Amino acid sequence: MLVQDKDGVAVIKMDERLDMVAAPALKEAISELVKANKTNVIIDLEQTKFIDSSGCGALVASLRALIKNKGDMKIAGPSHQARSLFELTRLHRVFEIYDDVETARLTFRK
Amino acid sequence: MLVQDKDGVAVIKMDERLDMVAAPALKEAISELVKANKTNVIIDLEQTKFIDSSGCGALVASLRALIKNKGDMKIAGPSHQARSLFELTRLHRVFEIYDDVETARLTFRK
Amino acid sequence: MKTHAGEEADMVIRIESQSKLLLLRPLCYFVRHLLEQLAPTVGAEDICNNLELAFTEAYTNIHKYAYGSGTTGTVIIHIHIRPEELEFTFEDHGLGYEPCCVPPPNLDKPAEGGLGLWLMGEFMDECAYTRTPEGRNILRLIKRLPADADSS
Amino acid sequence: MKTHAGEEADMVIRIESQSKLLLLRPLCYFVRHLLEQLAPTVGAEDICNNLELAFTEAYTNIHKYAYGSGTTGTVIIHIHIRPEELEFTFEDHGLGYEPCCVPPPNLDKPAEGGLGLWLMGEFMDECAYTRTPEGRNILRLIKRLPADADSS
Ligand SMILES: Nc1ncnc2c1ncn2[C@@H]1O[C@H](COP(=O)(O)OP(=O)(O)O)[C@@H](O)[C@H]1O
Ligand SMILES: Nc1ncnc2c1ncn2[C@@H]1O[C@H](COP(=O)(O)OP(=O)(O)O)[C@@H](O)[C@H]1O
Repeated sequence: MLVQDKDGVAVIKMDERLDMVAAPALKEAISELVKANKTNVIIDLEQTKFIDSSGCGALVASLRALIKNKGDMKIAGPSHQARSLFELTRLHRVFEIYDDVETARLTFRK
Repeated sequence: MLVQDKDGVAVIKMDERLDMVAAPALKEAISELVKANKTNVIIDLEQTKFIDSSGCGALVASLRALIKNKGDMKIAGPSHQARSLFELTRLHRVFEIYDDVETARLTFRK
Repeated sequence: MKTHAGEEADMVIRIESQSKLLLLRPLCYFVRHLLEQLAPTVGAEDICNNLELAFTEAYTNIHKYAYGSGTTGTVIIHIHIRPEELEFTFEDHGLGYEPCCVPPPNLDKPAEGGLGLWLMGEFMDECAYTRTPEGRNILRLIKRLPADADSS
Repeated sequence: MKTHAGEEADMVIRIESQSKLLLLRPLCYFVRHLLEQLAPTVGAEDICNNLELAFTEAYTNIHKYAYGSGTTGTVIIHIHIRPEELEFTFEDHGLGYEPCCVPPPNLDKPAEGGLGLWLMGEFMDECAYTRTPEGRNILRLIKRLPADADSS
């Protein structure tokens, strides 16, 4: 996982799997960003081949924490597997999903 | 594995692992090329992260078959793991090794 | 059933260990690559993804719940590969629970948890949980495979 | 020894199956990702590569030779993770052999085979083969790990 700040938007680049191993680090990163008052966040899933219910849970928790702190969360570049899972669990209606980080970033500029 | 013919040189692109699962397919491809009298061959290892003794054995067998039929074999783009193994087994003195397929191809043109 | 490697694929693999988080990814990669080797019979990428997900959810739950939070214990996994179906069984000697009493998730109210059991049910053809009199908890997950086209 | 995931890593994993080629890659990926999870203690990428290679050679040999060409049988693998060392054991009930009678390869005359046992010896700190009176063949491969720097 890698957190980068660019023009006031934080981009969290996730690794190959967003599972119970990765979920705590994501939640921790979000709470650090909230503390630092950087609550506009892009979750970059371009490298992430696999996501499970622990990953979905961490994303829901992240979105909540950011919205509560007047920020927002966008998801960029989910794999076919991730998109299917978001659709099955109807999380695609909760998450804002973009094809890549650049497109997601533009939506924060508006 | 993927075999392509380009300007009279056959390029065999190997998959992620060159092990006992992949070795028979390599040997088979070489014997097909020998039959078709296409004996100038590049083994493209750019995608190959892991090679073991079965892989080394298949490469030695391939080189032999090609030389016997007035051709030659060059290896392109081996990983760090592959290079270390070639050095330990001294196969780096037997194989002609190049950084990438293009460089290997040029040596056939001479 | 003939596999990629040309071997008869009626077989069983038994894995026994501690229910540690450390093993989640190694086990899932094992299953993923096993499915890849079986791919001609297991079928499309989607089916492999779904099987991997069901496996992940089952192991994650045993890690999280079987022996109480923060404690791990023995887990025994069987993977049965049969011509017509794939079966995962997970056995622990922990607390046990009543899966039928776990309500399905309300998908209109996204929550941070509660999807695991439901996803296993979505992706597998059969999910059966039994607690034996000796206190073994056994979760069986079965996926029926498409009829073998190239049994040549 | 603390692992990546913060769990005590003194543990053993037991895998039992048929010595099929089909399992070579799934098993190797299991080991690779286990080593990755242990990486803070197992150490550099090179060590992981070498351990994976030794494991691959041992399994490949059992597949090829233990039950005679073209035949497979039971293989039992133990992976012991201890603070100071990693141990792989491979057990089969096949023909058995005399590793000491296998000559080392002549590296000046590249051949198509004969590297497997030698590579295991190069990459592991200990390789011990025993045939028990009941006809079990056990190959033990041990790699000692660098002393744990962050036992905090
Ligand atoms: N292996 C298990 N052992 C004991 N309890 C379990 C086990 N698996 C699931 N449970 C119980 O079932 C509930 C629902 O599990 P699940 O659907 O996976 O969602 P979550 O884990 O997010 O709560 C868990 O909260 C737990 O109480
Ligand atoms: N598990 C085993 N069971 C029986 N014989 C074995 C086993 N492993 C190795 N051998 C014998 O030892 C020889 C050397 O093995 P190895 O060094 O791996 O090279 P290769 O497999 O290329 O011959 C083999 O040819 C085989 O005769």
